[in-house]
Amino acid sequence: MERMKIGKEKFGDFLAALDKQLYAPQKVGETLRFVPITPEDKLDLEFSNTTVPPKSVLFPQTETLYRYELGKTDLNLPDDEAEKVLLGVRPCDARAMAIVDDLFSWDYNDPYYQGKREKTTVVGLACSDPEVNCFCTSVGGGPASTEGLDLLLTDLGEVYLLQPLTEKGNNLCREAAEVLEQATEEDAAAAEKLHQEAAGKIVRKVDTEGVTEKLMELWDHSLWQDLSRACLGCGTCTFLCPTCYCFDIQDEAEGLEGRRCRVWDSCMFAEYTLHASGHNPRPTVRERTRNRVNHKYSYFATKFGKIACVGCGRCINLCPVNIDILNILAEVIKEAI
Amino acid sequence: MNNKPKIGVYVCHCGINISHTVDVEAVAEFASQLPNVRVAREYSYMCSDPGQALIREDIKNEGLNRVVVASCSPRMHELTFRKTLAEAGLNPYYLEMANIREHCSWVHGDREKATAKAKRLVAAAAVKARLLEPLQEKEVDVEPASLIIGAGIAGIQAALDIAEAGFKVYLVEKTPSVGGRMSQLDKTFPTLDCSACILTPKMVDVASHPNIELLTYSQVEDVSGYVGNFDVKVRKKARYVDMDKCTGCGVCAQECRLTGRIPSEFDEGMGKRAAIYLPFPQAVPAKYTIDPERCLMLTRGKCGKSPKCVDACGTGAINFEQEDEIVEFKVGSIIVATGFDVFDASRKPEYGYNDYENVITGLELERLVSASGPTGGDILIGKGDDAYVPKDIAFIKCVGSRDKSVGNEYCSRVCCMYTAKLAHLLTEKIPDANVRVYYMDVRAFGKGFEEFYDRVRREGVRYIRGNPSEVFKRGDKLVVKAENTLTSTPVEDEVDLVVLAVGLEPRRDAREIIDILRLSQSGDRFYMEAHPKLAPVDTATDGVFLAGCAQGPKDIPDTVAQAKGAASSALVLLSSGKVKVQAQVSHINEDTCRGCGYCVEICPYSAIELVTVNQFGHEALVARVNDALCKGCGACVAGCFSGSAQQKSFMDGQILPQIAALGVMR
Amino acid sequence: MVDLEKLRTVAKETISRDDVKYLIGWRQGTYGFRVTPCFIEEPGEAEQLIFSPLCTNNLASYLIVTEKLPLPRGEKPDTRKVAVMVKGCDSRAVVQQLIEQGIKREELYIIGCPCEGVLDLKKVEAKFPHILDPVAAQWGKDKIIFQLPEGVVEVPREEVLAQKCLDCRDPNPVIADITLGEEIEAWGNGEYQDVKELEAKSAEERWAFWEDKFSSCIRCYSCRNVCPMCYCKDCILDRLNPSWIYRSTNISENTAFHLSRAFHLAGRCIECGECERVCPVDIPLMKLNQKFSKEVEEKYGYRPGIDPEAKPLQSSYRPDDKEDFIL
Amino acid sequence: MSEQQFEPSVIAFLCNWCSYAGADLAGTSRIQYPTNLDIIRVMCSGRVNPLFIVNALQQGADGVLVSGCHPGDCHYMEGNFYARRRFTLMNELLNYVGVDAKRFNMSWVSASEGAKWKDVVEEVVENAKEAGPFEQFRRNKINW
Amino acid sequence: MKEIANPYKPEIATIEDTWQETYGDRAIKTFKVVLDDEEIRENWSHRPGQCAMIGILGVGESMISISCSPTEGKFLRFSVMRAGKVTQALHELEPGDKMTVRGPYGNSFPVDDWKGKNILTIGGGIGQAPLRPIIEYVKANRADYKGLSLIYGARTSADLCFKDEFKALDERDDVNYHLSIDIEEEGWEHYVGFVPSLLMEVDPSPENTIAITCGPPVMINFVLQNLKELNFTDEQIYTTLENRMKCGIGKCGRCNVAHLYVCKDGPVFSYATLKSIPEAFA
Ligand SMILES: Cc1cc2nc3c(=O)[nH]c(=O)nc-3n(C[C@H](O)[C@H](O)[C@H](O)COP(=O)(O)OP(=O)(O)OC[C@H]3O[C@@H](n4cnc5c(N)ncnc54)[C@H](O)[C@@H]3O)c2cc1C
Ligand SMILES: Cc1cc2nc3c(=O)[nH]c(=O)nc-3n(C[C@H](O)[C@H](O)[C@H](O)COP(=O)(O)OP(=O)(O)OC[C@H]3O[C@@H](n4cnc5c(N)ncnc54)[C@H](O)[C@@H]3O)c2cc1C
Ligand code: SF4
Ligand code: SF4
Ligand code: SF4
Ligand code: SF4
Ligand code: SF4
Ligand code: SF4
Repeated sequence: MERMKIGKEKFGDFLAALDKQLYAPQKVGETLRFVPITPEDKLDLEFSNTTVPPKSVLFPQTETLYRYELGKTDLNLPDDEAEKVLLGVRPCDARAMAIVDDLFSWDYNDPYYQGKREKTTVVGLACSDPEVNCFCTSVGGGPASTEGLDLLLTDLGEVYLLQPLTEKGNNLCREAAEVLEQATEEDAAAAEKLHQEAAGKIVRKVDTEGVTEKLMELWDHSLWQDLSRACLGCGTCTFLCPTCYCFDIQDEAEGLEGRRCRVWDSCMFAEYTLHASGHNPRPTVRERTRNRVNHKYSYFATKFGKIACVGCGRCINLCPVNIDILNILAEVIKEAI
Repeated sequence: MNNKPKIGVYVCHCGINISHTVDVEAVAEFASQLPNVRVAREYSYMCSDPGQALIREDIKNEGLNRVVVASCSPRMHELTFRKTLAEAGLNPYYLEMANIREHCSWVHGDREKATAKAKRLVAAAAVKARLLEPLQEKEVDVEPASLIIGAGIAGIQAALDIAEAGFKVYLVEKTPSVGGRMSQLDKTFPTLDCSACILTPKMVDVASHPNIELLTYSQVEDVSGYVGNFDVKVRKKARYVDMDKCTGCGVCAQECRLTGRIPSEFDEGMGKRAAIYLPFPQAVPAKYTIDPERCLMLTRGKCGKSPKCVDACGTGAINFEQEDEIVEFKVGSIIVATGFDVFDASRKPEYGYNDYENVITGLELERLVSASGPTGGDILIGKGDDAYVPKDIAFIKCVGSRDKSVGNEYCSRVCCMYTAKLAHLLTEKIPDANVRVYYMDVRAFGKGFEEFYDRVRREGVRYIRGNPSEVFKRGDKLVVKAENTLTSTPVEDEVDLVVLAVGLEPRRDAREIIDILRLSQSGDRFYMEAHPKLAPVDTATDGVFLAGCAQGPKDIPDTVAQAKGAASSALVLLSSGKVKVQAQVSHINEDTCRGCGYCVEICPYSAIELVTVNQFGHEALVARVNDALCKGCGACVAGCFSGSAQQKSFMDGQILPQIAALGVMR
Repeated sequence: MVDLEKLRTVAKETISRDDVKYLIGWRQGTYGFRVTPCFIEEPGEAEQLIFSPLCTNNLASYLIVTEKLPLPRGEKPDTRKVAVMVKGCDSRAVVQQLIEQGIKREELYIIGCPCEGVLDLKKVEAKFPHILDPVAAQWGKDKIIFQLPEGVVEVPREEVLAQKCLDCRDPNPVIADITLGEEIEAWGNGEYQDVKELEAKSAEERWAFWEDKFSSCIRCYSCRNVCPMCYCKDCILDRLNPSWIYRSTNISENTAFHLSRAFHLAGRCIECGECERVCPVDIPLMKLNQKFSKEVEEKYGYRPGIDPEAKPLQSSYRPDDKEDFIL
Repeated sequence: MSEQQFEPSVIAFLCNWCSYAGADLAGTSRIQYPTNLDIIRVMCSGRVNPLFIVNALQQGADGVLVSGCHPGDCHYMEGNFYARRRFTLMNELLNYVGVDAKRFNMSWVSASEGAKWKDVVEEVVENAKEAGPFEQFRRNKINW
Repeated sequence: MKEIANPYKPEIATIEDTWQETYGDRAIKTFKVVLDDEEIRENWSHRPGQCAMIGILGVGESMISISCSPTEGKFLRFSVMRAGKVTQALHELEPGDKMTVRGPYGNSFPVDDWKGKNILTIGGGIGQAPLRPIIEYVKANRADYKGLSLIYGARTSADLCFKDEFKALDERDDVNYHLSIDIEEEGWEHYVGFVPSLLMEVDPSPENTIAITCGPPVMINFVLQNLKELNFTDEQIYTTLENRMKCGIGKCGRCNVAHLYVCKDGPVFSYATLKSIPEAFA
């Protein structure tokens, strides 16, 4: 389908025309994350990126696998997912979804993730104001990358340009055809220009060529100890990474009902790999940091052919002790030569 | 070993006491549905023999391994049912009770609601029962000996009682002689017995009793272990006089270069002694001691050409090479009878104690009136030719007692009466004396006290109600400035002697014993008893008892009474030969303990200590509980952030499910 | 102000000592205003060290969180000293750790750095976004002087200083083996303005405030991990048996977590503000911590981490402690 | 809860020696009080972990009570002093985050105060009633 | 949710029998369980070496090796060592109780490729559990394989699992076994010492032999060394790895050794695969 556009003031009408659960970035506490909204809610998409990535919708931090009555054995699976629209997803985070899709669908399908993923239309917003630690362009993305998106919006000032990318995207435009207008060539050109400008603003870079092999070469290198030593083993870098999907499964009771649920977990936690015997194959922050970086840039790449990092920069922005994945990669590249 | 919990629930009707408000059948039926419940029954009297038999049979036949009894308060029958379990071969701590009588049927009228509550209580008991662990009740042997610290009248009395009962006593006295404060007194109120006359025989008894090992001039250095099994280390200080050789003749003291130059402690500094000395004539043991802080030989290494004492001593008892000796022994119980110090009157500078020689304390006056005192019993103030007999004499009471400004809020209990006694003795010794007593209140509470007080007043001693604000010198006289609060008139009383009725304070070195025995102090800084009413001779440390003024001010009869109490408490332990230790004690998971020591600080019984352990090659501090000391309060558990301290039968893992059961059951 | 030359000389001397294992200090981070903790083992590395308003990290945390690998049989642990650079607040952490026996005094060499306040990076980065090249900063009179790529910029200190520093009462280390620089006069007033504002609101308003904050928590436990006072080997928040708090994130578990964390720090939190700084979702944790600071100060005259001889607040009591809420 | 009067659930932690015995005395004296309060017995109020309160609120309590011996009367001498400090702090915290102050109560009830125990129960239950059903962070109120 | 098969949804199974293999803090208990759903029970098939996620509703799940061979019947066996919360709760279960089971998971021993070879198992402690199905499988298809040798050791004789089954082997002449304990015990007729030394004592020939080892990490490391010394090639050596697992289906992330997921690509690995992979023996 062709490119469309809509006046910002009419964006609410666009949303109203969609008979779906809407999710958009809103402030919860002090930070932005994707939460359910109604078409009437005020939308403010003028931000660099959300603190909590949209994975929280497709792969919620806590997700019930099934419920049961305590003491009984009948399992109640959750209801089917409703149709959802994720609004204002940044291209890097959308690419992360495309990456995570591989994981959740290899060999076994993950019904919970897939159930949501399939019912979700991802509406992206081209990034106009990358932050200092954004490096999407180094890992195969860009401020207007479309991978993982169904529809891309570009903010042209007065209007949003809508660029449908998939059938789901087309459907949205169809459903809301009434309120949309055809976009012009000039609009498209203006968007293209904005996209390029944004890409030009990205300052941090890394050369990922051969990094997969280099990482394995440097398995025992002292850089791991040196660069991880300050790590606190907090889960920040992983919990908020859009491509991190580790989880734990736990049973919890609420009143007389019990449920088995999965919750986000992090490979940076010491007890993540701790065996019941007390043995821990990754006993210190050194092994854990190495695993995090290797997983993204080597293991995942070996297994799925893609680097599992989209360059959103969250882990760098939010690490309280300035453990900087780009810095680590730079060291790796330097040492491997 | 995990065994699958199989719970039996027994709901008691208690005649109709429970069943008239609680639908016991419904409760039992409900209980039978609870997880892990194998049988649930109701019965008219669970505590009766047939009721208990029911439980025992089910344990045998149904293979029950946990029991819930829903009946009266566990405070009533927990022990009964524990025994029932034990009789059936089950660990008695696999019992949990639900109190559906005192806490339910007796306090509620609404049958429906009461039944619902009973169900909740049973459910909570059942989830806890599920998680109970078997506990062992341990018994430890008691070493048949006692340590008594302090040989004042309290320590002496307790020692004699215990020794008489046939047990070994180690009586440790810090000073060279037994006797304590009482030996300093002249006569004792209210009967005016001569102190020495009633005390000396006991002192001698103590020294000669075959069961008593007297360790004078000695100090307890360390006590470890726990009730029944204390290991004691005592330092016998060097006297520099061979106890076996010394005959107590005293020529050494006469010859000593420092004779008459050193203030005598016994005479409160008013008399003088030599560097080698006997504290007082009736001292026991009657052996001389060299004061290492004064003796020229010991302080400077030289005493003239040769030490005169050595030259004088016919038996060659003096030995400057003598060294402190450490004695170690084991005891089953300990009595602390370290007594008191008198209030230091210079802390009330307004009374001029430091400034005027004719301002003295009650204890000094005791020495003055004593026939064995520095003046041979004459009331003489001042030295040599200037000495005079005072005529106008004022007592000021409550000096250092009932006085927030010096930190002593308590009443010293003896000053009122010793003032009356001393006033009486003064009027006896100085017939024309004019004695008045400034007081806030007169507390004549003991047997014969009021009568004695009355007698003294009738003898002409004037009691003036008012707390003097100042004592100062005007010409030859001292002026006591006060306000007579009964007449609201200011008074400026000119006198020759002011006697300060100083109060009693904890020994200045009380801390030593606190640290050694891990005792606590009450607000008044005296050693704290386990319970002010019901355990006034016990302490928080099992097997350690208090006697006499160490626990708080008291007179001789009370001191002796408490000493006898402490002795009999100690004897209970010694004669039974065994002590049971708590089973529901605290336990620390050393893998998770972070060694912060919170529990150590918290434990009122000093049952926990930090120990260094090796964790994979690294040293780590962890807490460890001594089961024999822990009383099972659980205060440490709630104070442990890491959840490492857990009290058996009251573990977090057992209480949280109880909370859930009660919360969820609505 | 601490002279860099002196700092590095002292550091070199320290690390050259036979009885010192390594030194924990700060160095310039990988970009912009960032600073990172560093572990100096060779005298040569001391050149990296800095001390500036950017040095927010409380390095005392590393004294206790450092993971110890099992030692091979027979090998003795290295018990040489760890040298650590501390600001005023950080030094209180050291004192409190000493009180709680988390560390041994003889295994420490404390380099005190009197501090005129560190920056709130969130404020600074909002003011000067998009800066990649390393920026240095230093203290001026009532202002902070930045060496930005485009030149030197001065900013009034209130605009960029961390909130905890604006109220700081302990700019000088309370414990140190050596102190760099002159003592600084304290400016904080201990009025707990923030807490009082919230207290003045109604219960409903207070809950609305916290509900919003707590519900945004992602339970990453950064706040716990960074805290110099959180050093249980096995935190009850992670424990499954018994399970105090479930791992799922919702207002129930999140609130329980926050109340537990705050409670466990009552009378122990030394107000370094690290927990709040590291929180990726900006939960105002100091408002909870300060509430306790205020209460323990008002009720018990207690300030943690000041007196190494003091007994911990929660393992002591006074018979006349206030009890006005008790029935 | 529409028509029916709200019946709050109150969980109480009582020390064995004073308050539990006081509650026993209320029983032996047949003093009547509401059924809403359920007792968990511990040996000493010093055993009660303040986090139990948080947990009780999570698990379904509308109100909580901790009761021990009067200061100075603790069977274990000091336990209630620690409890007092801990709960003073926990009480402050709960209030501060906006939990109705009426939900958390603490009392000193001695073994001879059966009548006081009744008053305490009535007051605590009344408090919980006034505060209403606890929903702020109750576990089974969570929905997803 | 019904459309896609839900690999997280367990089956309910009933415990038919239990044995206490060993006692003490880290007791081992064996469960024989039968799936409740008849259709699933009939269609269930696992291969030697696979695992299943077993659990208790309200408590949690644990990954446990299936310790029986499919040739033994339509039931499953699990030998569980008591360690954490879930295994502790499992130990409380008795015949008649329910548990949840999902799986089977992971790869398996390539029993087809091994036909015509000598099979040697080297186990330590609870490590015998994953080896038992291969032993049973070979016993059931005895003609397909040549020699069958078992080496097994534990700390003390009381810590040995499947004792009765070893005894029963005395009856057969087509299986030989060697037991060891670490410390001398009265009445013990077998070897005293560690499993790797017993291996050297037994001195098996690498000729046409597959060696499969499982046990604690230290033991495995020494066994590997010794097998090399005995001239076993990397391809002849197999081991099973145990890492923490939560999902069992290659999603939750924690069981990885480098790019391999132990739950999917393992737990059975040939040493040829593992030796190039860092962290495999961490
Ligand atoms: C001026 C005055 C007049 C009094 N008049 C009367 C009276 O008339 N009638 C009356 O009933 N009461 C009177 N009393 C009170 C009476 O003195 C006490 O009740 C009595 O002395 C208490 O005896 P005690 O054994 O507890 O303590 P103490 O007599 O103090 O004996 C304690 C003993 O322990 C020793 N000791 C202390 N610390 C240690 C240690 N660490 N190790 C070893 N030994 C140690 C001391 O040296 C001392 O020998 C009077 C008190 C005063 C001050
Ligand atoms: C109004 C008041 C308030 C008080 N308040 C306090 C206080 O707050 N704190 C405090 O510490 N003390 C207080 N006391 C003092 C306290 O009551 C006594 O110290 C205590 O009760 C004494 O206990 P007892 O066992 O010696 O005597 P009692 O309590 O009198 O017990 C003696 C028992 O012996 C029985 N008996 C008597 N003669 C015989 C006989 N011939 N044969 C068999 N049995 C017999 C009696 O019936 C009685 O049961 C108070 C006293 C009063 C009057
Ligand atoms: S690793 Fe860091 S930069 Fe890469 S996607 Fe994750 S959070 Fe973003
Ligand atoms: S790298 Fe940083 S964010 Fe990640 S765990 Fe370590 S300290 Fe936390
Ligand atoms: S309070 Fe807890 S963590 Fe601290 S020493 Fe005691 S048991 Fe260990
Ligand atoms: S339970 Fe009480 S007595 Fe026992 S160790 Fe803990 S604090 Fe001490
Ligand atoms: S750091 Fe923030 S988000 Fe993470 S657990 Fe703490 S409060 Fe929650
Ligand atoms: S709670 Fe926060 S402010 Fe307090 S000591 Fe810990 S990290 Fe610092």
